[in-house]
Amino acid sequence: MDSVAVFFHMGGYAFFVWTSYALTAVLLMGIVLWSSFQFRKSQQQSFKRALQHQARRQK
Amino acid sequence: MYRVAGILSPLLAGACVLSLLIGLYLGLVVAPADYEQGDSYRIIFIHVPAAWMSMFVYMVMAISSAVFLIWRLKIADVVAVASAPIGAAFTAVALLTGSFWGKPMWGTWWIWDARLTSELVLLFLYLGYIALRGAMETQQGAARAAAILAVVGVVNIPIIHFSVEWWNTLHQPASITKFDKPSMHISMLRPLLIMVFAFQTLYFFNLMVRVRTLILEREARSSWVAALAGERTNG
Amino acid sequence: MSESVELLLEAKGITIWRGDNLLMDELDVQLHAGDVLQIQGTNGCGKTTLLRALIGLAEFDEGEVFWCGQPFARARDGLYAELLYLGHKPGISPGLTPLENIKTLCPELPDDCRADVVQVLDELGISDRIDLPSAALSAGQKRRINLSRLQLQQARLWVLDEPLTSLDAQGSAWVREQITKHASQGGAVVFTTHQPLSFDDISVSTIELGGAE
Amino acid sequence: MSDSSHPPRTDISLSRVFWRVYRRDLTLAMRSVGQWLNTLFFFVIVVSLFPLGIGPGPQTLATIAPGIIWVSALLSMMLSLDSLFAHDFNDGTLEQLVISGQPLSVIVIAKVLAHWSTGGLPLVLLSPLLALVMQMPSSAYGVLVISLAIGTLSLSFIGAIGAALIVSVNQGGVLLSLLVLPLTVPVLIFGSGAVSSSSMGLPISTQISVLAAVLALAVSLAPLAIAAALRVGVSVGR
Repeated sequence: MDSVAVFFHMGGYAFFVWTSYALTAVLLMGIVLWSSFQFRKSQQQSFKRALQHQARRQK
Repeated sequence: MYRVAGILSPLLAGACVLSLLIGLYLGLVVAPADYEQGDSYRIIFIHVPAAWMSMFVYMVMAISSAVFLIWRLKIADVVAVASAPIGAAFTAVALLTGSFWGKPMWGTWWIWDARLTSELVLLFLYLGYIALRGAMETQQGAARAAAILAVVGVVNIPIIHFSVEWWNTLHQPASITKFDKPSMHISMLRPLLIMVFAFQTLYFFNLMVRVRTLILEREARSSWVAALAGERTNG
Repeated sequence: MSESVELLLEAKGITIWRGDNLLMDELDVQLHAGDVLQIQGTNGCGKTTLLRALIGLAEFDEGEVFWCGQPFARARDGLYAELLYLGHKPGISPGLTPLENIKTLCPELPDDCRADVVQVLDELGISDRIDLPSAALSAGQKRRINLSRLQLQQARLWVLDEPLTSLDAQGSAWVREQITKHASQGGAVVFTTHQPLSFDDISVSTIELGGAE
Repeated sequence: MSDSSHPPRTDISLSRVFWRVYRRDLTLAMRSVGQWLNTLFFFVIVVSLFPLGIGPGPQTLATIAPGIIWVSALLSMMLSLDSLFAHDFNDGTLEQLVISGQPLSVIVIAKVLAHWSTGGLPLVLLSPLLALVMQMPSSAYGVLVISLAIGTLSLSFIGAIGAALIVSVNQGGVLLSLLVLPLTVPVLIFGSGAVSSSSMGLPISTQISVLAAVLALAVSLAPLAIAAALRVGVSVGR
């Protein structure tokens, strides 16, 4: 059990190691999620524009 | 190209998650503590890959910008635009982890070390690229102007790095560059390489997603997007 | 001259979008030596954009431009060496006198070209202002100084953006005379206009651009 | 190909193209004297702010003087670079120069040198006075002038790339600094490095030679990038 505590303790540097890992995770996950969110949003938009445009083209 | 990106991205995502888990496990649990820096050196497993990736992504941007300028390949510009924010994120990560690593070792959050300073200048280059992109409204013009900036930037990176290194040795003649990797025992090196691979797959996965977004936006008028839209809505 | 008249400027399949509306779709343009072509259309229909696109001063989504059979990317300097473009922006910097402006705009004029410039400006009725700073000039006067280049420069291809606007009868007549003379000497002219113009002794082909939807 | 009555403009000597554009820009600058005098005043004011901010102690001033003078020179040049292409772009002269058929890089070099003659050279000539104000040892004045001369010239070329890139962007001034300042880091490091070493009596040959190398690189590569950027800017502008 205590090995888990030792693991998290990181030889006294717990704060630095874990915060830097947390920050990295936040930043990298952030960019990934933001990109996929943007992808979802723009997909609908582009599809809508494409259909709209197609309709206008056939008119 | 849109389809290729579509097929590739789940594969890349899987590879990235897998390698991240292995890398983190090896790096944090298996690798022994460093005799001198104790466990704080474990930050290296994200600092070095991030710093390396920030440089790698700028190279990709510069090369694809050059290809776009010379052969006018629209897809090359899409890759450059898609990579910029990811590169900037990696640079920010490198800077943050660098300062968090510096705190326990030298007692200050920011030290004007050669590696960190070059990383900071690289961040400004990224921000300049993104700002120029944003400032120019028409699409073709922004593409070529930003591509020129990326190429000019990449020519300057070695010069900036050389001058920062020289400047660093001038003002702190005694110390070696603090960020030289400590003599890496194999058990430390393996996780580091795995983490670099993990960051690579993360970059390419994210790149594929952003490339698909941009392709859709730019080709919205063409018929194949409408066909795709037709499938998707009633499919 | 060879039997078949030499093809100077050619554009194939020019497609230009402005936002979501289509300004022109797969438009072809051909300009031979001696041709006069007018691009006619209402405001905002993209005639200036088309004009500028023909000489690389505006982007277009699809299509390609050729000069003397060569694609634009290779023939650009050759085209520019034989081009005279008069756009909306007159190219007159306020800090300089008309003479200095003309010497900047016409690199082929020697430094001591004052006499020729005065003579041409005289025909346009603004030779008295030759040494006064251009800041004091009205828009019409600036246009006249720009138009003086029609006679001062020997460019084979003339690209003119609404050459006759804000010109009085005498100025318009002068411009028409220049265009007619230029075409008869084997030069080519393409210009934009609101309402179609007719020239007495030369044939003018017309491209009509639909109004922006 | 082209008949005799319309000879193409290809036989014009490069020196005439160069001198005509250079003299034109110089007369324009001379006529609006305020323009480059402002840059000079800005340079003097910024330098003299530092003793007020940091304190008049001659020792501290002398050590920071090279960096202060160099950074102020850099910022003053950024100030004047914004209008390098802007006026010509707005009144249409720039697009006429781009399509004049004459080699654009020659025109660009002439314009950058004209900008340097009014935006950079005055700073160099005035710098000894500011060095005096900043209590710098007189032994370093010579090196200051040389390094500034070489440095400001390369800054003109590097900065002109940024000015050309933002030519079609309205209020591009701030963006110009963001684009250009990272690229000026080497010039700043070796420029102020040379001056501070000479004021300490150390050899300065490495710094000056690197400055000269950066200048050679800038003079040869920057015009290509500037010409390409202007062609983009002209075809984008309304």
